[in-house]
Amino acid sequence: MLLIRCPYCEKDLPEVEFRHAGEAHLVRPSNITEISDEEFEAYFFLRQNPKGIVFERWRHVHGCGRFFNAARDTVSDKFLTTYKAGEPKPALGESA
Amino acid sequence: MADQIALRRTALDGRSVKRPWVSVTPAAPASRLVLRVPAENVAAVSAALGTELPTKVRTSATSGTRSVLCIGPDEWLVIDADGVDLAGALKGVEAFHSAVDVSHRNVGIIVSGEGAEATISAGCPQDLYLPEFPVGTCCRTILGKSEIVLLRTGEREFRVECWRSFSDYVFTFLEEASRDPLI
Amino acid sequence: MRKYSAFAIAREAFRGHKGWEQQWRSPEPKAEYDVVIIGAGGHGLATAYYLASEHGITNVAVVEKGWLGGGNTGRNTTIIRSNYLYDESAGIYDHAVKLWENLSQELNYNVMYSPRGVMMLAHNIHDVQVFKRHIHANRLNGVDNEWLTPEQAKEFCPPLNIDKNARYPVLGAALQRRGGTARHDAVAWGYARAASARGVDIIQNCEVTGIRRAPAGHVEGVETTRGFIKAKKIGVVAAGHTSVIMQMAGVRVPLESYPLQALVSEPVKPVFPCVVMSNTVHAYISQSDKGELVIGAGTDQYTSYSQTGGLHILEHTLDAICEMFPMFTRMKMLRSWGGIVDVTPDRSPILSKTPVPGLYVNCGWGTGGFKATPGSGNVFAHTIARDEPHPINAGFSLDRFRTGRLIDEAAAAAVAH
Amino acid sequence: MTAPFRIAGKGRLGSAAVARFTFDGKSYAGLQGDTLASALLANGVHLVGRSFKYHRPRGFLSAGVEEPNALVGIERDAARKTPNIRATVQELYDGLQAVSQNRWPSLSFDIGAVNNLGSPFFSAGFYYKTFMWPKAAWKHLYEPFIRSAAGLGVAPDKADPDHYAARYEHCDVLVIGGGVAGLAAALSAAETGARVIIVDEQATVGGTLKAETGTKIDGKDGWAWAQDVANRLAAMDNVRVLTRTTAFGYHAQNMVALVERVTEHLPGPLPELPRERLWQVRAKQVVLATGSIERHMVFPDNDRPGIMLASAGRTYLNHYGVAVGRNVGIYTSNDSAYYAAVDLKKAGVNVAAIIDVRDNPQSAIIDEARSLGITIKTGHVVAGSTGRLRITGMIVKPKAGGPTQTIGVDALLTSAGWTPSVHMFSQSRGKLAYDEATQRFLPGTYVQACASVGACNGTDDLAAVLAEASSAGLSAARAAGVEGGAAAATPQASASESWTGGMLGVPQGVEDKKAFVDFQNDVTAKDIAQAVREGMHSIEHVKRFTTNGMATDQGKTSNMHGLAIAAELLGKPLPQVGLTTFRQPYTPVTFGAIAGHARGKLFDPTRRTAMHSWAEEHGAVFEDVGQWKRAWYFPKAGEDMHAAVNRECQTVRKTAGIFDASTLGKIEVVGPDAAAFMELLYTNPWQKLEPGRCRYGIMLREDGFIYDDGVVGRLSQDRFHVTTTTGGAARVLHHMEDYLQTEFPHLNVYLTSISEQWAVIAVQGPKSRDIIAPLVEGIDISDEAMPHMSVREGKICGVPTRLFRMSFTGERGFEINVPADYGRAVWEAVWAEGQKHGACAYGTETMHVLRAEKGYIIVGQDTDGTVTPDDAALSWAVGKAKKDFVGIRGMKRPDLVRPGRKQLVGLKTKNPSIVLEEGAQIVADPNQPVPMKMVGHVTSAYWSANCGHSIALALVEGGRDRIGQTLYVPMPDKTIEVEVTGTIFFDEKGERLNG
Repeated sequence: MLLIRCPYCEKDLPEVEFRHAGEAHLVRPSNITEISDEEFEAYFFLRQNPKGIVFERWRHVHGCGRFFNAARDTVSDKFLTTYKAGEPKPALGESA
Repeated sequence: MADQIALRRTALDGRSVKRPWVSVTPAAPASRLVLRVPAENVAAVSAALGTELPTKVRTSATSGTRSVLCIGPDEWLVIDADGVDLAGALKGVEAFHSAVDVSHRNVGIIVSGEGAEATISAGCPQDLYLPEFPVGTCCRTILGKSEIVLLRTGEREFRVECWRSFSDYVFTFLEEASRDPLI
Repeated sequence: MRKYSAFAIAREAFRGHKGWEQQWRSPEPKAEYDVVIIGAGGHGLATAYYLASEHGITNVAVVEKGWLGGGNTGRNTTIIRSNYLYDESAGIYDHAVKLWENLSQELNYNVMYSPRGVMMLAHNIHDVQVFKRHIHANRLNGVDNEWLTPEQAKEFCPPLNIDKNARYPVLGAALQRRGGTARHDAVAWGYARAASARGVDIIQNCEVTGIRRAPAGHVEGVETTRGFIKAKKIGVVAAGHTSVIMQMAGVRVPLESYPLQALVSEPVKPVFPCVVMSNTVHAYISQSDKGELVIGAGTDQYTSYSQTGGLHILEHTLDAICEMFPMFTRMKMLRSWGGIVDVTPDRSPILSKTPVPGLYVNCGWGTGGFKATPGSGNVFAHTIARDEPHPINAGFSLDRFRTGRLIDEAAAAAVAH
Repeated sequence: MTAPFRIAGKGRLGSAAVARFTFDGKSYAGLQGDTLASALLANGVHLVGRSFKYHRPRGFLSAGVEEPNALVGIERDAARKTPNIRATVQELYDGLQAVSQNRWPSLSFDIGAVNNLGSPFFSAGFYYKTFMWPKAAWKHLYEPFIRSAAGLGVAPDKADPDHYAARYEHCDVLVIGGGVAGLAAALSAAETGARVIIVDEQATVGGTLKAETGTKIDGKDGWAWAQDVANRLAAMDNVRVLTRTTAFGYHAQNMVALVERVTEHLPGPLPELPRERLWQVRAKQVVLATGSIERHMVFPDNDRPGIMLASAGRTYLNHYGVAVGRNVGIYTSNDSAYYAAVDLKKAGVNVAAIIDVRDNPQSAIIDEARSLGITIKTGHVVAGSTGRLRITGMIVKPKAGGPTQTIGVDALLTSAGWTPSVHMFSQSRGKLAYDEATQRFLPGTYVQACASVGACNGTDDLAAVLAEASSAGLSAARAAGVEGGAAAATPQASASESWTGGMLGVPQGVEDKKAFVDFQNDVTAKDIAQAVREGMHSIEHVKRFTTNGMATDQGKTSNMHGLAIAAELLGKPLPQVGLTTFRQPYTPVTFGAIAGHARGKLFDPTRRTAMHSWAEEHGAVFEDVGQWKRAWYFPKAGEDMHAAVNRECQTVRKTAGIFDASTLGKIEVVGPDAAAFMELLYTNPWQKLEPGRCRYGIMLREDGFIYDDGVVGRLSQDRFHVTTTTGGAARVLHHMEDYLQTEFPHLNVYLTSISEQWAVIAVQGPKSRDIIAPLVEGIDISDEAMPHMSVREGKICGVPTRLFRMSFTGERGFEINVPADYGRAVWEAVWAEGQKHGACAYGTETMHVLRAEKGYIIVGQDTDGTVTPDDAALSWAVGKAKKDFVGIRGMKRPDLVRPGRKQLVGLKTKNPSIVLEEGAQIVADPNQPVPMKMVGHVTSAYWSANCGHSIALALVEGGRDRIGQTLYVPMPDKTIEVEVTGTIFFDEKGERLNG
């Protein structure tokens, strides 16, 4: 069970309180009705799925209820950082 | 018109566990309110409610019969054992907020005694060690397979709140966990 | 390739088993191949085998970053069945079952395909409706699948708890008698041996680090830790690592990789005669020929390449096992492990050409790829050899995520009331 | 009544009480404090089991958890039978009953042993090469035969009556292992005031001190020192000492799983005590003090009962006071076995000879052995053994070749050196490094916050161990952020035993005979060689091909041997061949311990509504819907389900029915932008819905498929009461929060779940208004004041209500929402009024029939996750003028708008009495051969007593264009003819809503 730092609760808390919510920084197109089938596919289906640093969303669903973002290494499952929803992608020293 | 007012039947009527090291008992019925307030309107809502909303997540404020639990950055659970109309108090507040009566949604369970912390630790993965989780700490979390809201009301006493239909599970879980004499 | 037989064993028995030849060659990579398959799991090796045996393409290399059969092939719970709902799914999985039935003979390698029956339990009325829908569709598609009452289910699997007062009582079951299990390592080894004998080079400890494309877009070959290997065509069969490989060719795929765990118990005398699956309580169990109870767990919720998962996932698996089979509560977990499963949005695989000429992809098998191994390799070999999909895998194209023509078995079993 | 091999005055059990036990039905006496193994050995019993494949007789190899051979079944009673218990771990209690396994008819005469004669054929992987002809024979002949030979013990055949406990725990420092190193580390960490947990798998701390006699720490005997330290630790408030507790899994971020065996050593199960307790410990720092495990020597016939590890022989002697034989041989490649020889000799046991493969070993302990007159043959090997059910002799020859000599022995102790126990370190994902000098893998790169100390870290010297461990304990406490306390004094080694490591213990030339590497799985050096010869060059391939290290002991004694043999044959250095993965659990863990409390009633929450008890009292049959129990139907005496549902259906349409709709999800959407938010989340328009009115809403996922539906009431300009499906309640709220928080955070809206605030009593039927009228206060419920699809707030039975005028039956109907604790009382009041009008209570089945008569869909039954609003004939609910809502783009993708999609239609069977089966498939041409082209399937099908014929809903390709056509439903026994119809079967004009 991972230990996840909720940026709203400012505490490391057990994974079972959280729900993973997919890749982060995907923005729903404001002109969604006008995009092409390919653009819709890219928005809704295509994913980076990186081996290494992933930017992903979590929700502290059984806690404060907030969605937030995390940078995690998918090889070690270590979190590099977590940050509030709406904040920009943080610069991470070695990679990203 | 109705002849009489309908009888209130709480979910855990008659259930109680008393052991030398811990007791698990249903809390008395209470008024409850879920408050959602953006930061800029906290003062206005606090004033109308007559209780200052604590603004640090996981902390609570208790005075008299009323506890106000800060569950999230803009979310509070107000519990008042006095049965007052909490939503009514906020009717006139113009500032944007949401106040929703959940008096019957939740059921409270009091776990107290030497083994209270250990009993809850059978199913709650948070660290409940007193210096880490001092009196007044509150949070939404997990107990076994149910969501709960946990409030530490004393060094050896917790209030566990859960949704009504989960209360049988939560109570039974605590009852089962409290059997372990190690606790 | 020297043929395996009872006679061969007897012969070797009298010379200390010193006459066995290597099951597969371990050659140095050649400079160029007609086809390079990336990934020496069951699907990749089967693809190479069928390229050689059915399409006469023998100048083939299978490159593998670790050891052959070391990924999900050697980590799964070996369930084989084909009672899927949609025509496309039933088509490919039943194609596989038909190949399973003769695979030991075809490969001259005992893969221990054991059609002992796969029984899927229904615990509520919604389950019953969904399973009946499957059974009727399967019958009209010529795929065996039958409905059992709880009592019949108990007769087929005596340890099953059919107490009506159970938390989720068994209301019935769908049984596919041709379903069963096979020996996972033997599948990889059998295909490797047969492919190698037909000239396929299996190159282990050879990690692909890049895919080289011509200016016009066509693939030219793969960069590897053992040098550049030229290839006219490349088939990516890299399971959980597909996204990483496809990224090298500049193709994004609709995949996410999740940890999936499994475990075995200590071996005990035969007590469990079939395979039982319960999607509602999340229990998947059979007993191996060695006596271990083989139990599949769920995926973790987050994407990962770590091949490990959380203990709470195993907790949920084992409480379901203890609930369905209370007599197993005192049994012991001997070994647990994790794999990386690649999951598509509709939980169905992709066996397809790609926007890059000469590049083909076979991925997205999620938690259920083992059962399809022969069928998958067979039609993927066709797709590569002919540069067009076999009718059986035509629906499993990459472009379905653009058109919306998904093959969503999970959605077809949606729960809501 | 002293057991024959118990040596008076030896061991630490002293004058312990006698414990009687049986093994295979024969009675023996042991002492409290014995293990089953030591008690059997005290009685001279060595033969305890049969091996897996060849059924060879086997005895005890070890005195600990690494035991591969001595597995027995323990039977407390008919339901409490546990297979595969290591006799070397099982503590003796009075009344213990053990049975041997994998033998028939008896341990000493086992028919299966015929396999041993056939063993030349059963080489590694033989089954891959045969049993293929004829094809059917695998299923019917070979596999049943192989399976019947499989397994060791017998699985229990009854439900487990014991219970298991669980605990999450947190600490600053978790110390794994209670030997010298672990105790020293725990002590120095504890004295800072840090929260410390120290665990040890044995009944008492002490580790290898159990086997030793010569160690002195701080002036005390080593064993006594260990017990003193444990007592001191246990007395400290900040320390928890857990014995009989195995750390078995090391997970991400220092989550370590422990299992504590609570009652397995007690004579009778105490009702309140859990059998085992699972601890999930989150530690800021972990100190690994897991010791090392001795390896056996690999030589032909090295598996006979009586051949044991030297450390085991010494443990039995020095701790349990038991001699493993009267004439003991020693075979070793390192010094440690000499201590056993010396101790045995001093205890009066004859030591036949020490065979040492080394040419000219030198050390004090060797000198001591020599001075005691023990024969030492250096540069020699043991080339075989004699005996059948017990060793009778060892066949000795010079290493370089030469004549053999058989030396009579009744026990043979061997040692091939020690393997550091790096299991937990490896599970922590740390990388091992091979130490060439000492020929062992040691912790290299750490990934988690942990440290290794003592033997598992390759530290052999006692003083060095104490210093390293004390320092690591302190550092761990400091790293965990504990500032207090002074550094404790490092315990001082006053006397110690030490030996050189090294030598892997597989002399050349053992590949021709049965020289066992993995005892339990019967893997020999020859098998490993064959695997390599067949091209298995990765150690994982070798392992899988031979099954080396895959038995219940997980290769604790065999893995390194296997690796060494493979490496030598491949001509590669050990590290290049690689190590197999160390997987959890360290030792096997009971399923029940992992399931913990989640059994029976606690397997999953059972959710019940406020009116559940009423339904129960009134004979309702329930169905499971998700975690909820819902009343399915209310049979009266003598009624079956069919009769009850027919009566309920007709009663509702004739007078009225009362239905518990509490399980529907409910969400309160509050804020000035509430309508704007609803516009984005639902397909329907909401801005113009007036307060007090309701609308049926459809929610899509972004892909354009129906996700959920429900009636939504607007309570005021800024407040909506949204209902969802029962199963959808949680995910719909999550979906809404997701969009609100991440895509539309500018909207001033908050969402609150009120599913459980309100109990919901649906009153449906022509008399519904009459029934509720006497109970309602402050709401005008006339048709004019409160038309269909409206909502009012007021009181009922004196308590607050949100009263909805709505219908899921097509009849005039109300849904009374009251605070849940009033649910039952209000229900009873409604029931009492209903009785006056002849109303009935009805369940979900009748609800389903009535709504199907009206063509109302159930999301999840008539739709699955692949149905668009248009497919479900719900285009009318999609706001045509809307610029955006979730799903607006997805539903326009090519495949979602193509002609020929499956559409929801009605079906009428030509024979009106036939009710179709839900899930049945539909074809246009019933005479085509299999595989048939299916054009759709039945989603709902019922007998409609109100219509007088069966009804069905179906999803059919191009269905709306087929209305009036005949289609066919082929069933196994017949083909049913159906007519495609519209979806409404009853009151097509909808007049009854106000009727």
